Amino acid sequence: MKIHEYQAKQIFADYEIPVSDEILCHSVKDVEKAAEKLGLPVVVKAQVLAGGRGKAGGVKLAKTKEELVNAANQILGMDIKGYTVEKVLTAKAISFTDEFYVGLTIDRNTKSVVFMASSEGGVEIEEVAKDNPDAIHKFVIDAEIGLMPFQARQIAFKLFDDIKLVRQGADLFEKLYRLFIDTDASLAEINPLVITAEGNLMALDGKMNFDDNALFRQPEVLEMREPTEDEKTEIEAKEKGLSFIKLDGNIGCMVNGAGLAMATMDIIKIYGGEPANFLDIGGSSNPQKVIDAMNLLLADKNVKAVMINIFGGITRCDDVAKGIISALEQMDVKIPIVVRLSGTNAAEGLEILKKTNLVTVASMGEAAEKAIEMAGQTV
Amino acid sequence: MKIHEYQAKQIFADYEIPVSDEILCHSVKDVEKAAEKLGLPVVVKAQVLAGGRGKAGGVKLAKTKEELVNAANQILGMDIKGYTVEKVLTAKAISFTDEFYVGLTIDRNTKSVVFMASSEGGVEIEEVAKDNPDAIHKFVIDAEIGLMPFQARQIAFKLFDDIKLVRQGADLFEKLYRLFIDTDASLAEINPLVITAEGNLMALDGKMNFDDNALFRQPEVLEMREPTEDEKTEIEAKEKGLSFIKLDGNIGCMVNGAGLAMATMDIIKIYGGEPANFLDIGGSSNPQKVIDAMNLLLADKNVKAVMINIFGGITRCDDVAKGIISALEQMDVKIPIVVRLSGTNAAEGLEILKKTNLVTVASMGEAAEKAIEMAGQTV
Amino acid sequence: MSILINSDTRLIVQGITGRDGSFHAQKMKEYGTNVVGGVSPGKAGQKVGDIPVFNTVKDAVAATKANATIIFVPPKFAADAVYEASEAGVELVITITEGVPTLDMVKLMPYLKKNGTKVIGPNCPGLVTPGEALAGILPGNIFKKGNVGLMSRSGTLTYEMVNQLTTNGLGQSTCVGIGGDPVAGLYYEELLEMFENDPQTDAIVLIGEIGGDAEERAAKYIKEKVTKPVVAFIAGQTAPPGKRMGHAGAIISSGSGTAAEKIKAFEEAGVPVAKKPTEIPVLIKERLGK
Amino acid sequence: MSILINSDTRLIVQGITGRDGSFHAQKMKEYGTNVVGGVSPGKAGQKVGDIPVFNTVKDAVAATKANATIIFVPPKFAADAVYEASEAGVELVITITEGVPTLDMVKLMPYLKKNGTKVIGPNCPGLVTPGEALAGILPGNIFKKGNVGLMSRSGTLTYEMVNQLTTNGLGQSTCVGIGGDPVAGLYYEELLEMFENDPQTDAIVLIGEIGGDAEERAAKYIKEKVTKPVVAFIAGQTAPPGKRMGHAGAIISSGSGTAAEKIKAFEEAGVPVAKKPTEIPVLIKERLGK
Repeated sequence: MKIHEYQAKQIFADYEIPVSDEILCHSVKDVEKAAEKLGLPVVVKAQVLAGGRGKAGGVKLAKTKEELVNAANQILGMDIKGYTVEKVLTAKAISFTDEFYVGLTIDRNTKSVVFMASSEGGVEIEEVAKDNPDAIHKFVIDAEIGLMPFQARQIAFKLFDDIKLVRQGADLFEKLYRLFIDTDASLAEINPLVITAEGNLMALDGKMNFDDNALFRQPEVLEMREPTEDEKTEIEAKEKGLSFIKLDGNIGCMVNGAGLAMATMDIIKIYGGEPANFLDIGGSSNPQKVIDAMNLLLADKNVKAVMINIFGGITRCDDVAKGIISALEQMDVKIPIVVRLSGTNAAEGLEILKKTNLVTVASMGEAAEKAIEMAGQTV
Repeated sequence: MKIHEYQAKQIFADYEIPVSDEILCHSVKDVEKAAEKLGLPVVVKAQVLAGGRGKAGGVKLAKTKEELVNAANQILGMDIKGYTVEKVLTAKAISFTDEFYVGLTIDRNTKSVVFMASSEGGVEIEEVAKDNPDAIHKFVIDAEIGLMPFQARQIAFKLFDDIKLVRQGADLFEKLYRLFIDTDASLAEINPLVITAEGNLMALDGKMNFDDNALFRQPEVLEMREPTEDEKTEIEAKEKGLSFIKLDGNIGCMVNGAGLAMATMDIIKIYGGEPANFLDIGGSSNPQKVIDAMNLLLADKNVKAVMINIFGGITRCDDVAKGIISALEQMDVKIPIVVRLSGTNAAEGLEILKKTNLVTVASMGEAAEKAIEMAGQTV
Repeated sequence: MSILINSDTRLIVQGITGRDGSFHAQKMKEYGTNVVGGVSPGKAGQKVGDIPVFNTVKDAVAATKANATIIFVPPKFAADAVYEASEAGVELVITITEGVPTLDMVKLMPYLKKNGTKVIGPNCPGLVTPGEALAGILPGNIFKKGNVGLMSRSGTLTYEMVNQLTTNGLGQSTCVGIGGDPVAGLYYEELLEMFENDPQTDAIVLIGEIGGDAEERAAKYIKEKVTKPVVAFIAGQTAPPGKRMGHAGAIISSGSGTAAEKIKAFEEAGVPVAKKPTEIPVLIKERLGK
Repeated sequence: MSILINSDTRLIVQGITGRDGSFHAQKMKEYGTNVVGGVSPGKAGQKVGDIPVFNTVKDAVAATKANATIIFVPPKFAADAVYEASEAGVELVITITEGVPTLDMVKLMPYLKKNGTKVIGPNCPGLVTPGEALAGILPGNIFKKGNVGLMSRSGTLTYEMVNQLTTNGLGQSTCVGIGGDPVAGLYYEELLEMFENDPQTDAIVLIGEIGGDAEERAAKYIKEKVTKPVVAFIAGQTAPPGKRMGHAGAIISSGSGTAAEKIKAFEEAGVPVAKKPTEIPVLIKERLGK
């Protein structure tokens, strides 16, 4: 789960990490009021859940009232990577002397939380990682003891010479680690972390992602969720135990398991078709899930054929078959459905489906071919 | 540091461990009011920082108003092991079916926190430990992961058969562990933990001690401190970096290091004298400390001679010597002082003391003999 | 021979009285796995089928000498269940549970290392040594004893692949589903080492997917240490980018986790990558000179 | 020979720019200890005497190849300093600091074990291998090279005892102050084992005090494993009971920590207990047949 910059910085502020004075605004009027309160110059920043906002012109410095109104007008309503800007953050402009990058994430390789720090702040960190990987210092944190003060100091010494800044930095890093753990984050970045003209550290921009698996114990994080329309569908799906991502093709897919679902999409493409979605009905068998999944698929008007690809393990094929029949009884399905069942209770499942006029096939490849063929025939 | 039962149970309640309804009282009138509020029967319990209160008659059940007034009158003002009872806890009497003991402490041997649980609750646990040690289950807790839910459940299964009680117990044990760690406790006991007539767990009595070394980071614990007069002197001493315990003899001792201080007391006794105190001036050299220590010693009117026994390490003998001279300049000392200096800068220290008329000797034994002899001559 | 489990494995089932736990306990037993007990707090003395149930893993291990466990408890309690198994001295812990918080796994890892506990999963289908033992939710009937070792990050895709092997006459030594979560127990490198040292295994199938850099690391390991033939498949070659992948993940992995990069890494290590599942048996047969 | 430290020890001082740190760094150097560096955050590049100062232990170890450290930082920061030393790979950590919270030490212990770090203290005077190295706050001039090993829970009482030995012609192999805190690093048993295996050591002096059951455990260990003569002293034989001792402590130790119990345990193990410090050299000479 992703949140906006203003939300990440609110969490930083809750943990006493210094951030600039700033006000969230929904209109040009809001921006004008905010600038009056904060005093010019201010920075107006688009709040969207996508990267590359700076390059897209979503961040503007305003020194005069005129510049301010122009900036607000330009940014509000702007499109950034498919997201419409509906709110901006108006922040007091800060003079600074140096920019740094610090971030925490989970490293699959060492199976631990890793702290990253770089003097190359204020730019896209992926670029730094590619062009000058040695400029990023990485520190593996022992999960049982956490980020110890000495380690926070070691990191700070990589960035700062002045002992006053080392101490400020170490303290800030400990807070960043604490909030990362407390909120079950999967990413917490400050970029840039600056030294202000007054010689203190401040987080000028922030970014946080969270572990979806842990949201059940993070009600405050969950409250910050602001999904787009597509994401709303994905979230609703998730609440029903389904993992769903909408795509642009015309073959609706219903598969059990993420890997098989991806392989199903791949094979549809290999045979010349276009999947309409990624849909994983997950690892536990339950007829209701199949009904929910069918409803989800059929809600997309682009879908011209459905390919159901089930390899039973924990999911029992007979449950899936029952679910398909229940779903068909409850809805008026006009498009063709190709079903492939293998694995646990596949024989029983196929037996159940015999009573219907669904197309049943033996392999993934066949199912894909058949679904593409039938989608082409559907008006 | 020790606290009263009512304070320990307040901490328990803060962590949502069930305790009985109870009111702290300072007078018979208070007790009557409390009983009116709680409803009879109630238990009146002396609040003193000493064990064995039950045997001493400091806990009484009152079923009628008459019994209540009698109990309050008897307990308030009572002497228990040298402590005068100034307050009592009036608690709603609870019907229960079973009593258990649970406690957390630090085990020097395994260098970890240990959870103890026993079905032999409601009695002196030291007696159980002596007579039936197998009745006490001990669980060593891995400090890096804490008390895990599965381990709390393992403990609960040792005490309870009913899964409802196992779950209640495991939950309660996790809370007890959390409060132990959060408050830097050195002991947290519930004895008895009972199963009420309604079938739920409740902490009927509680006891907590805290690590003196950690009080600097436990302001809320520190606020609960209620020292006796003697302890006040000890605490004042501690604030000056001195470790002081008052005793009943007439030889005032000033020593650096707890072990040497104890050995000094031992040797005074071996030579037939009686130490007036234990006084360790600690490990860092600082003339002011010696002045404070001298003031502390001379405040005790029983002291007829002072034995200063310093073996310099981190404490420098010349600093001690300077401190003695400063102290003597500031106060009118009428009793004899025997000084023994050895170790770091002993020569320099003895040189400084040459200018005074203090008795200086070469060994502990001599110092003790001389101090005893001179104390006998002092009026 | 085989790796990790065989006919000597003494398996217990944590969460045996739940819907999935009881169903699969019996399926595993039917397959021939030596399922010696189950754990469900407060249910000691009961039986699931003829499998005895215990209150704690400690009790179960004391009574049954279990050396492996499979976990079916809900995500909220899964990490605790792994701790419990590790603390009780169980050597191999298979965690089926899906949806375990990542930081729970991160916090577990040092403890498991300290205790020398091997973990597979979470969010995995388990593993099978055909003809000897099945510890997981995999459909037993698709497996066949043989000389191909298989490891996979995904669940049902594994079944698909095994099915391809079996129907083409290629039996398996052991098939391991390592799970799809960011932080998991045994991974490609450890399993490659085990298969390399297993006399029964003559060829290895590695099934990967997009995201992370585990495949790249596996390719490096194969190049340096593995002498047996390996063939691979990568799921998600056509998947849209940017889902479930934060910036920092990409930084850490020094790559973006795309299928193209993974395929390149494998090809550089001399590992052919199948485009369709049906190509896997063909590639294996080529390598084994059949 | 000797135990723990000798002329090959390369010592750094954590907290070297503080009052006590700088004083004792120079005292240790004067004694002949190979003090190779010091640590004080923000003071890198400075010198204390001619000892170079570094910002972190890692930097100090990289520059000096230090294998031991002595800690003089305030109690609040002491545990962090031990972690830092352990993480930097320092083998022996001597913690002089008094007043370290007990739970800080408890939390440290598993980490130290994992890293194989040896710790002495906290709240200890350090240790001396006479004529080779002094790592601590002990007054160097009272020691004399010889064949008696000494270990003690108390600080200045150790000096008293060493003084007794030296003035009576008994030199020492190594003298270790293990510290008086409830939870500390190396304790009697580990040191007894080291002295037993040290060819230079012919007899051992053990100085205990009231509280806890470390002396009882040491007595048991001596009875079972130590062949060299051991003599003991217990401080606090006349101390009033009940100070600093909770109920549960007594339960855990299955005893009340009194001097009488400790003396009984030693006597049952064939270890004579001196009543006065002056008796120690007499007992040692008897045992060594002098």
